[in-house]
Amino acid sequence: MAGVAAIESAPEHRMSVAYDDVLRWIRKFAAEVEANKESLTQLDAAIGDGDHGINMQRGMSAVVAKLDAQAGDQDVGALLKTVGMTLVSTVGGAGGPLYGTLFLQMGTAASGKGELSPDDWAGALEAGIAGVENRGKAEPGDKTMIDALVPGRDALKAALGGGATFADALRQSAAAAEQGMRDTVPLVARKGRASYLGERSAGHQDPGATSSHLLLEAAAETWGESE
Amino acid sequence: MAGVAAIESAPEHRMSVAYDDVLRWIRKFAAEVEANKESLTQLDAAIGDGDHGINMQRGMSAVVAKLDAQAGDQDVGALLKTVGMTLVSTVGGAGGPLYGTLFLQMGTAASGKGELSPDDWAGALEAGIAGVENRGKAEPGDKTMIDALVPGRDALKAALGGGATFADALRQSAAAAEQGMRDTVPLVARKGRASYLGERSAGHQDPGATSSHLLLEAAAETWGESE
Amino acid sequence: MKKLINKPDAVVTEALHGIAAAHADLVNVHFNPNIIVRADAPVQGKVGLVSGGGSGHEPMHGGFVGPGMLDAACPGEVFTSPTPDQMLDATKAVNGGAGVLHIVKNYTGDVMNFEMAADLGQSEGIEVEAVVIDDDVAVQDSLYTAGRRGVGTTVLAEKICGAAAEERQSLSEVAELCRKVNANGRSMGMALTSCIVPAAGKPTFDLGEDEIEIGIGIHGEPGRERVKLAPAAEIVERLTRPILEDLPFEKGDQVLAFVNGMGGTPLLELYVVYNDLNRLLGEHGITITRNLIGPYITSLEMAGCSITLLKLDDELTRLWDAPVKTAGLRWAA
Amino acid sequence: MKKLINKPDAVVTEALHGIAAAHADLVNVHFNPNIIVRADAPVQGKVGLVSGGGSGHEPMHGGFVGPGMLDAACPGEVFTSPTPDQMLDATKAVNGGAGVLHIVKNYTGDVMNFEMAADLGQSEGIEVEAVVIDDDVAVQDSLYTAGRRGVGTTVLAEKICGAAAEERQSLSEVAELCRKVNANGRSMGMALTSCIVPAAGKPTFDLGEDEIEIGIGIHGEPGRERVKLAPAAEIVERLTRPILEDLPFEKGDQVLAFVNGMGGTPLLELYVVYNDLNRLLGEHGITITRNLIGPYITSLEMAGCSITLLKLDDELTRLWDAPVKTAGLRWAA
Ligand SMILES: Nc1ncnc2c1ncn2[C@@H]1O[C@H](COP(=O)(O)OP(=O)(O)O)[C@@H](O)[C@H]1O
Ligand SMILES: Nc1ncnc2c1ncn2[C@@H]1O[C@H](COP(=O)(O)OP(=O)(O)O)[C@@H](O)[C@H]1O
Ligand SMILES: [Mg+2]
Ligand SMILES: [Mg+2]
Ligand SMILES: [Mg+2]
Ligand SMILES: [Mg+2]
Repeated sequence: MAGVAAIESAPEHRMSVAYDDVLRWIRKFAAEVEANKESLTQLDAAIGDGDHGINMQRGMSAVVAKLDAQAGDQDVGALLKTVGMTLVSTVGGAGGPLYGTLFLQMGTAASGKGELSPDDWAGALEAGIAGVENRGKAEPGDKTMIDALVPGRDALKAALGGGATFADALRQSAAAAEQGMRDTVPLVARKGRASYLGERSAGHQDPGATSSHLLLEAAAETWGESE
Repeated sequence: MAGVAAIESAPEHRMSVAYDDVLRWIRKFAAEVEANKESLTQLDAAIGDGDHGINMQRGMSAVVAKLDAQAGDQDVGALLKTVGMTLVSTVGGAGGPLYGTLFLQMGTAASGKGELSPDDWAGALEAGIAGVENRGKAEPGDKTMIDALVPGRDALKAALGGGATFADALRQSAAAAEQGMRDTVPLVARKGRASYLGERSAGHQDPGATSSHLLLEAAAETWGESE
Repeated sequence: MKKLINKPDAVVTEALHGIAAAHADLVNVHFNPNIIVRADAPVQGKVGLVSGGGSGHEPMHGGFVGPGMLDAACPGEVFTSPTPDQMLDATKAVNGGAGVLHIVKNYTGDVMNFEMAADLGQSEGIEVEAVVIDDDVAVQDSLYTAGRRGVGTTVLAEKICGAAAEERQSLSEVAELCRKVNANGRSMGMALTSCIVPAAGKPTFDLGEDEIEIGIGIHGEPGRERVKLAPAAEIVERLTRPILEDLPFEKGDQVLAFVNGMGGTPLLELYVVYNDLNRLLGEHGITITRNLIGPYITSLEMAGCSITLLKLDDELTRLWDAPVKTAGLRWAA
Repeated sequence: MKKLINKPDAVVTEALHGIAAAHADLVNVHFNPNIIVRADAPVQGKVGLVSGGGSGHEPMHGGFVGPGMLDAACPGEVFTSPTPDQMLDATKAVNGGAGVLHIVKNYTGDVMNFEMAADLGQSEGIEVEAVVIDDDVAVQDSLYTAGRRGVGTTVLAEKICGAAAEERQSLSEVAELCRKVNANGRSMGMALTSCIVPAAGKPTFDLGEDEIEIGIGIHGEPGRERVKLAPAAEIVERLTRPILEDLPFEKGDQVLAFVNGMGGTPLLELYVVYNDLNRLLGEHGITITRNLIGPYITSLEMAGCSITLLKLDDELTRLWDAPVKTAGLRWAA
């Protein structure tokens, strides 16, 4: 599923991601969602309604179909918006508006760009997360996807600010998202369907945080691979 | 559950059954139905609708309650009619009209009698069975209660005709009913709910034949005991 | 056994109390013997319609008592035919001077109990006719069996005859109409899971995780064959083909298609079944002009469905469309 | 998983084709995006009523589209909120110039998707109001949660607001009425068994042979507590007490009592439950003046029930009694 035979640019230190790299990241994320469909659904069954993996898989396979069908115009912003729109109209549930908004806002931030510098990436991610926060009103600690995204974003910015290579920064971002995801386990949910459970939601990992970790990990794996 | 403290008349060879003996037979049958409720129901589940034991138990416990409540007037015929009426209005299903008719017709045959001679008993049984045949239109071999009752009746008459004691005749009657009951196993049902199964009804013992065997066996045990 | 009940042998009585409390505008419930009677019975000059059977098939029959359908229903114990005293009381309660029709499902118990009741009714001077419904093609109809079971067509007969009685058709006309409905209706059912009779406390039959029973009866009686779980379209084909061949239904026929839920199957799935049925009948040139989809003649919590087709003409269509006001079926003109 | 389906991910589409074929007199079904629209929509001058939610709760919402109730329903995937494009299309299809009310069940997904749709509708010049139903007392209502779930009261709100819209009440009036229904309705549910989402293929949760879940959600979300199977009367007590305390309902109140089947529970048992509920409310001096009993807001094949009480006044009673003509609820004046 890694898809499109993109010619690997393979610099010692990658300084940006091109349109095709973004495409590869989306496809990688789609593949990860596919591979983790079952486990995401199981996580959701424990504290939600058992459909997060199914929903995300339906959405991301629609995204891939869409991307397969339409020739891109090399505009990363437009690409991300297409992803967002497709998710909004195919996922439904909480995941649809949230992931849809994430990509739509990232797209707006990256509007007109043919490639993203590390700072562009950080900016887009920041905008996307702000969109999610605005739409869902969740704060860190509410046991949602925010709990993976925010640490991921913060680690990325800190690493880049500290002079790390992009690949390193991506890896630290993914690692922080993973930690954030794991840290949702003891939390009591305060947003989304899991919040209905009250104390009974503690002891389970949040499915949305899990898929969000997959998203940032896909970026690290796709863009950090060639160092 | 053997109930009423009937003074045992205990003749070497019992020559008749008194009102209280008939009462003890009815109660004995009720106790047997109670004890075999589960297994009758299981037999019915295999080739019917799984309620024969439940139905007969509901009916016979209503009969016992009725008999407990009303003082008998020593008329065996009236007693048997009461049993029949009670079964008709409490059992339902196929068992209700069939057992109801059996007792009603036995009651008509025994009308006004304070006790039954062996021939009276044979005559009552014959009348009852004729009623069942008339109501249900089943013939021997159709895999119904008729397949226990008819051999039971025939063996009784043959034994009495051959000069057997009443107790012996009753035991031969019960044994023949038991054999008839067992012989229903290979039969393909042609009447009642089991007939819907066609060939699939073969290999199972008929529940109605099983309860009918209990009825004749209860007579043998109640009236044959004291020899 | 997991059920919303108090005591297994009080289920029917308690449910009847619930019905009495819920539908006092439509029915009166009498106890000992148990009958559900139309609130304004007897309707003078109207043929009284009485049906009945074991409980556990709700809304049939009690949910079909009311203007335009039944005048009384006799609920037996779960899956057990009611008794003649119930039927006699019902017959007396709904006799408005134009006679009473007994609509009887063809089960030995039901037939015999209704026979006894009809005899008793006649002997009290009430004109009683009985029509036996035997529409289940899963069962061989032969001199050597009790004949076919009465299933889905019963619901349609009760509705259609109810409308005719409301029009003040005579007892012989309503009875003749009932025979016509029975002659033109065919059904077959299937089960994904067993039902559990409360008094028995365990499933009536066992089906493997990938098995289904084709030709099941509404009391969990085993059917024609036990086969592997299959897609809905294939199951619809297996149920419909024998129905079509039996009447036979032919190209150009207009039918009422009744997709019935057995009790435990979601409505969503019944619509999937209806979709497959609609397509299949289309392929045979048969047009569905009326339909009924939902759990109307159930088998407790059994998962599964049955399909009933009734060949329609103008008369049957008109009577089907006529107003009905019951707890289970309700529409205006 | 034993279901009457063809392919797990085609269930909703195929069922919609079934609905389209079955109820062409009442509704039109549009595909991609999927919506079920009243056949004569848009009704000029009438507020359009749109609801929607995940599928698997049938007859809600698609079965409630028709005169006197909803103008359109947006069916999502099974148990998954529909998407804003569905809601936008529905909003446009039913806009008769008097504005459109979105009746939204309080789930994060439903709320966010309907919000996006309302924004889109407004930006196309349609006046849209949304009312969120959150009546499930099983869930703590707090600033620190997503609030209470929307369950049984939704059905009642759709019926009552549908009648008000039919009377040509204005958008703000119908919205206000919807808030009033929500404010006066309380629900709680329980499960005996789990449902099975077709795409998941296995039970959403496991319950032991003697366990039940009190406070279950209609998507199989775990409830308040898992307890041992108990008699119906005790379960009714456990569901009703929190409902009564919450509003609170008081001596002298008149209520609509809605005993809802979750999908896999026989109607017979729902009447047992209704009987216990009727007695319990009587003990509290509360009178049931209207009732609804049956599977109306289901959770696929889940066995169990929910109880909804709605405090009635003359206005609500009148609107409840007003005619309705949908596949799922139907009566004349
Ligand atoms: N208000 C919110 N803000 C951010 N994320 C949320 C919010 N509500 C829910 N989520 C996320 O959505 C996930 C569930 O998504 P999904 O299962 O697709 O939707 P649904 O709950 O509608 O079935 C949760 O695990 C959580 O991470
Ligand atoms: N026509 C008939 N004649 C005689 N006995 C019959 C007939 N039909 C059924 N039976 C007997 O009735 C029994 C079933 O009784 P029961 O289970 O109480 O009734 P139902 O079949 O209505 O559930 C059968 O096992 C059979 O012995
Ligand atoms: Mg979910
Ligand atoms: Mg039986
Ligand atoms: Mg029976
Ligand atoms: Mg969901």
